[in-house]
Amino acid sequence: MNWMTTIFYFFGAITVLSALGILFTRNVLHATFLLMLSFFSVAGIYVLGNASFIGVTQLLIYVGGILILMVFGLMLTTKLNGKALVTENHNRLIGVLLGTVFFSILSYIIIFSANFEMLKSNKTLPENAVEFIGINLMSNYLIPFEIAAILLLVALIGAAVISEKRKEKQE
Amino acid sequence: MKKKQGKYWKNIRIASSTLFQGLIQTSKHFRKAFKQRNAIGVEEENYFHRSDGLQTVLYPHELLPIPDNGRYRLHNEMDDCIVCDKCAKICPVDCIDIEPIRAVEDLGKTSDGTPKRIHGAKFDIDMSKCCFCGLCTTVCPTECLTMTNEFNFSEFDVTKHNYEFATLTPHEITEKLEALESFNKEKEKNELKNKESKVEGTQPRPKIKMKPVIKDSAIEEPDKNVSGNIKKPKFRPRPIIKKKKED
Amino acid sequence: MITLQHFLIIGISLFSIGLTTVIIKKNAILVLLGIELMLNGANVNLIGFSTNDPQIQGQIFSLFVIVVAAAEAVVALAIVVRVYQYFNTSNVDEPKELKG
Amino acid sequence: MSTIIFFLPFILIYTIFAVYGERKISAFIQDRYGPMEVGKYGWYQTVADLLKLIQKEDIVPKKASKKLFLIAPVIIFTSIFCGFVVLPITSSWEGTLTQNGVYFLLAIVSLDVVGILMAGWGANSKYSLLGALRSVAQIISYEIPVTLSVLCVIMISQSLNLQEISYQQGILINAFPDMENVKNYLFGISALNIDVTNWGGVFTWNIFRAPVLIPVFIIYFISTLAESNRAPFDLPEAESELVAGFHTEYSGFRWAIIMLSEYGMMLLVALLGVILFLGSWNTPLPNIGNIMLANWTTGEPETIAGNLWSVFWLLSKALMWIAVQMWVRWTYPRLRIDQLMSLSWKYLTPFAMFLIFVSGLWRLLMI
Repeated sequence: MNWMTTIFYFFGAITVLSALGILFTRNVLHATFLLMLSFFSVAGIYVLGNASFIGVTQLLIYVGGILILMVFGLMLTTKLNGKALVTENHNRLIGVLLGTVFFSILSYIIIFSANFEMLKSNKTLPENAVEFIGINLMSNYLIPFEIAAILLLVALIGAAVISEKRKEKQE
Repeated sequence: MKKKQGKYWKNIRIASSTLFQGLIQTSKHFRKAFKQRNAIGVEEENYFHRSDGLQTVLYPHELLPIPDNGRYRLHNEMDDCIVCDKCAKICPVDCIDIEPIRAVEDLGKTSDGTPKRIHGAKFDIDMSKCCFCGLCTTVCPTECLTMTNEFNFSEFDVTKHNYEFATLTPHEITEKLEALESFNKEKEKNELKNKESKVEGTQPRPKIKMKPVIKDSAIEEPDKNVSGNIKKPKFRPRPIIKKKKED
Repeated sequence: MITLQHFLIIGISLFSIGLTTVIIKKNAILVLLGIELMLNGANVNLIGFSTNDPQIQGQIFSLFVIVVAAAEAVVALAIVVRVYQYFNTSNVDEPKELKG
Repeated sequence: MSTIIFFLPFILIYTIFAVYGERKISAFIQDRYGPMEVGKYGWYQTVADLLKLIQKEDIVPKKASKKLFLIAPVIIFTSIFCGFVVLPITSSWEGTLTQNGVYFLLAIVSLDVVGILMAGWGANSKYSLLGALRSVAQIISYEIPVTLSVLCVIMISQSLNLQEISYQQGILINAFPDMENVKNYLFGISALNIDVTNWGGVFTWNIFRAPVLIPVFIIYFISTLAESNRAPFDLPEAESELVAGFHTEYSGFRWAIIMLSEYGMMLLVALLGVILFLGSWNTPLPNIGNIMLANWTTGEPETIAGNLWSVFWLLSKALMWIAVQMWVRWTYPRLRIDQLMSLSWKYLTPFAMFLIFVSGLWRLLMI
């Protein structure tokens, strides 16, 4: 077990444990910050998987963007009265059962049945991943790239329209 | 729409020019900061024309010159004080506390020739109460109570702001009190003896003993005797006392 | 050596935890958190597969996933805020009518 | 990772001097003396303050959410400090994560928003919460002009690697791998055909290589002021209205950490700005004919002289930048929140977007 693997296990443990924390905690705010921790270590996993660009993107968009948005949403949808924000659970049995079954089936498949022989050939990854991704986004993946751009624009306008203050119809 | 656009560019123009001017202004001050303001007083000609350089005076190390007629801490010259109690009465915040003892023996005169007739057993000025109005100094008949230019009298303990000017020791005070008591007894005896024949000069003395109302009337009475045309005798004590001295 | 299985296990656990969160939590924001967790689980899978791919298609695809997740989060939060303004609750069970 | 060895002690020492410098600069601008009592000219004032802060009690409000409250300053400081790991210091001492240097920096610095939110919410005080909300709104809004202006530089230099960007801006450009045959032209316009590669100095700085970066530089300067919560954008703190913003409830050592991270942020944006726009660790003195000022004041990479010159130029530029930040702070009054938002969204962001377009065109001229 070299140090790369050790760090990987470390990040993996943080990811899974904090995700479990989200599941078990009842304090909504703690859940949000645990999610931040989870995303952060997922970014670490990306970096270990030779995808440092995606790792940094994860940090920038998820942790710096979406999570802050979540906390803001939380502030806007609760009454602040000094008490801790707690939430309740429902469908507990179905949820846990489904999750466990899903997890066990998939992990069984991965560990015992799946065959990834094709991937074992050691091909060299591109030297400069950023350059590679950039060139590919502008050539091979141009249409998805543009569609993603349009999607973002549509989401921006849509979010603005939805959350806009509308006058009541009665007036 | 066009109007708004015009405002937009105008905003940018105004903002950049004014921001630039602001920077110039502060950099001027910064550059002139090596100049140090001298500790000059109000009397200097260019006192109000100094805009350059550091304005702060490093207080304990350097002082602005204080005018000689500064009106800060009160000081009482006990040798000149006739313990007339005017200052204590005029004081709007009652910061002067006086305890007089009628003198039996001759106390001499003040530096301006007023005879002293009362011991000041206690003459306390509590500067923590003082409002620096200066009324006490204006009513003082012998000009012994003055405001000095001593301004730095801060203390860690507020009770230390109480300044005691009386010079008598407790022993002396008891001595004077006893003397006065024996004198009074003797005088009562004399009065009983010589009821029909008044002794001049003894009449106002028992009145003075009961301060301060009697003292006022004591001043007023001779006032009426001398000149009826003086309307406000309370505030002109000095000539009256002089008249008394002439008697 | 970090094998592909490592990535896949973490991906699956994130996904199933996210799924459970979506099902059992009442607060709408927490449901959103669960969805983000699921998306991340999928992303970990993609990155894991792209470690052996000279074309790193997995990385490019996960970029798109992140973009979509951002767009989704924005719109979903806008809806949650709107629902809160109308029904005065962020509990996903309580709004029971579509009017509004 | 290795640059942390340099930056961790440097930030601490720099903060002590920066606080002193800020006090003195503000005093001189306002015709005062500033600290004068502790040591000669008040030299030890900050040290004394620091000692006082360390001794103070670490108070946690009773109703506060203790975990969030205690961990928040650590997150704020860590996120800002992580930004330093990618910065190159000398021509031969570069930071980590070189491929994604700038990108990582922008990402990790935005994390301090999380810490601020934690501090604001955790303290359970309305001043803290309001300050945190303002602060977060401000930082998120101003991240956009910052990112866009950095993007302009990236488009001109075509790299996310800060060390590569640094090498491009000096006479050592051909010493960097893969750039052996690259030439710098005057104003970056190859059509003019004036080769300034060997002139060095200011002529190869980014703002000279592509003058389109001068307005970008101004946008970057303004928006990083807001990023580091400095006046005139210090509404999150707003002493007169919100006591102290999100760090109202902090005392002692934790408050000192928050202050340290504010000054660290100033240094970080100054260093990044210097690297992106003002020639990084390259000398400002050009070679003029036979007077090889640039060569004399650069030194060869991997030599002691080269390292010392690089550190000297980088840090002196960054500290000058910080002095300008302080100058600006003590000149302008605080903005209102709506003015702040309109400055970001209506003025800086559209201009930055337009400048990205122009930078793209300029890059075509440079080929």
